Amino acid sequence: MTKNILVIQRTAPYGSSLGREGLDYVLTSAAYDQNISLLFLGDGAFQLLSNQQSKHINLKNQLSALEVLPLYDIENLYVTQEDLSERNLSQSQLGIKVIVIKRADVHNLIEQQDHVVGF
Amino acid sequence: MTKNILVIQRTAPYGSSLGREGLDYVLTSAAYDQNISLLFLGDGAFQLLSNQQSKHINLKNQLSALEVLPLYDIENLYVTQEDLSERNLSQSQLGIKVIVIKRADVHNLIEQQDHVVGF
Amino acid sequence: MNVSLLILSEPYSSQSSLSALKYAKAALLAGHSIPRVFFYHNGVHTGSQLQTPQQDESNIQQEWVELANEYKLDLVICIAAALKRGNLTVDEANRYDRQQYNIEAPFELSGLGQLLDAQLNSDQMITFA
Amino acid sequence: MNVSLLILSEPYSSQSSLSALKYAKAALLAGHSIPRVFFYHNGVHTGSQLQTPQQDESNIQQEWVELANEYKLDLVICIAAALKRGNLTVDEANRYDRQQYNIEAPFELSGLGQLLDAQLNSDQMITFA
Amino acid sequence: MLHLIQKSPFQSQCLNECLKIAGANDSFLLMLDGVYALQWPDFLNNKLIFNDSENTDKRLQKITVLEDDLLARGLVIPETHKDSIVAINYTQFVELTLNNSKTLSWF
Amino acid sequence: MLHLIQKSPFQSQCLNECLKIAGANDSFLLMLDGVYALQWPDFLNNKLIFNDSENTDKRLQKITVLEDDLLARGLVIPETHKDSIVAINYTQFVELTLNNSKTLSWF
Repeated sequence: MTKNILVIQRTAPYGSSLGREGLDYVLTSAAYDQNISLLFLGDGAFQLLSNQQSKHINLKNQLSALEVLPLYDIENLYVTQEDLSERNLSQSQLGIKVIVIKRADVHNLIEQQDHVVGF
Repeated sequence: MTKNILVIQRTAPYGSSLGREGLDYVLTSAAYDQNISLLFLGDGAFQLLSNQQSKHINLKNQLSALEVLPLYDIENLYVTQEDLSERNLSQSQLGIKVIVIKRADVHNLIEQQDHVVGF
Repeated sequence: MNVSLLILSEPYSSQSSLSALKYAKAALLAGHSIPRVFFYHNGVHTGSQLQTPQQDESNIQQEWVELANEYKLDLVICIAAALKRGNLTVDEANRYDRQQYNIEAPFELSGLGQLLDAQLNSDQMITFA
Repeated sequence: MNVSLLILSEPYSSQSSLSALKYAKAALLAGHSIPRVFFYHNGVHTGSQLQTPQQDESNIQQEWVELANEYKLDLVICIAAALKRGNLTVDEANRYDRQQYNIEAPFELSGLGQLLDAQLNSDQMITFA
Repeated sequence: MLHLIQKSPFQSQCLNECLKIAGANDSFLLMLDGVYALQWPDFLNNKLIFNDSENTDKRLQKITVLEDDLLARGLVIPETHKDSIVAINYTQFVELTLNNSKTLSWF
Repeated sequence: MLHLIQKSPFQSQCLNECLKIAGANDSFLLMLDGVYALQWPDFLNNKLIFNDSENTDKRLQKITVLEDDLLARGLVIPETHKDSIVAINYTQFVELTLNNSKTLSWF
């Protein structure tokens, strides 16, 4: 039975491996035909930045991995307007298509899911 | 040759082992006849709280370990008034004798040392 | 009811690992079941049988082993996260031509599908980080 | 001049370990010396020879080994922090009656006095966490 | 839903972030270094979570703190919040998680 | 003295704590997730460290950022701070540490 699962990515890419490991969980879950949504909360918003050149630090590119998600029919990627603003980021700086929501809508987004897990 | 070494303890006890491991470094250094000072900065101030009953979480008592320091002639223990205030702590709640300094004096304290390391 | 655990913390660097053990014991004593304990990120170090704590410290690997034996717990370490961090069963050691290993049953290495399975088939999944 | 390193981070959970390697290489290339690299806290996992990263990932233990061999670096892992976390040389494995081990030369296990010695005898000690 | 606060609010922004998205009916458990939130004015004065001045029914256990973590650190629940914050043991922690539809850890 | 900022200021209080005790002549290197300080108004507008409006001599390298970490994350030095923040490589990082009497890491 297909369930709705929300994975919350709360960490910036690279400094910690948690963002990458959270994404690996998303890719695994997608392969099992679950209905996955991703919420980039707080510093998770930095995962969306375009022009990431992670070859300079010998780590795999987080944005390139995120770009694979549509192939798995994962298209519900969310970020809040407030997290972008507080980080001085505009939508034009993001490297993939995301749905920008209000912080006030996050609680509802979580409550709508069958399962939630944060990385 | 005896050197002046400042060890800065920046973490609360127990949640992370860093506070305990920083203290182990202090105890080792003291045994080698160095002139050690400790600065409890930020959440490090919580290491000083009296009535710690760490048996409830199966970890060694941080305060009890700090109480050993005078036996090693380590008596320069510093905490800032501002860190205490921001954490709603009064001097009467501290379990060992410390020197309360102003935050503005921390920079000088560091500059006076031969070596500094933070945990 | 049933609850699974996701453990992300290094066993001796964070109190979180001790808290997870207490939670697991309390849940089992209350008659709940724990379909799976999944170790990921820094948590993959939890299963190393080489852990040699001092006598007055908890032996976290051993405590999980005892709990697993008593309650038939499923202790799964993420294989991809474990291999890079140096946590191998004898099978993996053979596969990668290593002479040594440090993970034994009841701990086992498996994929992230086991985490998904735990999340889908538990009333709750609690993360300790 | 000379600079020692204190490494507190788990090799694959934090980018810090890669940064420390780059710093060490740059310092050595510039003609400076590194009297000691000391691994403490989560950093004690750096020396595990069981690390089995994917082919497109850095092998951090191996990179330290190569650097140590080229420049005769002194790679010291804190013994107390390492034992509890499951990082043992064959000598320690024998001492504690373990059949397996995961630390070999040029990594060695030693006490915190080696960290003090590094701090006292270096122009700088840089912490990577 | 239940929020598990696992880090000190003086060191990590995680409690701050949690409060930004929490709902008025959510439950909270302070655990591990998260119990230091008891010393943090921004938490104790938070209008969202300490909103229900008339409801002092402790059975609701909306704001809880893990007693072992409290005792270990030498902390107590502030006098001002004795009616609104409840110390619980691990058995109650288990019940709390199972009585909520979702649990989210903040670290 | 030199401060190495190793964590994101949006997640960790470490940069905040560092700025509270830093001296006016201290040097700073943003590295690892510390480079996200470039997106943090409280850092960019900090009067203590960006105090010397007349001194645009880049050789002083008072505020630096590790170029590899900057590029990896897709960040750039803001236009407003092109004269006051310098991107450096690891060779310069090494020199910077050795040119300072003390180095303190914040994490």
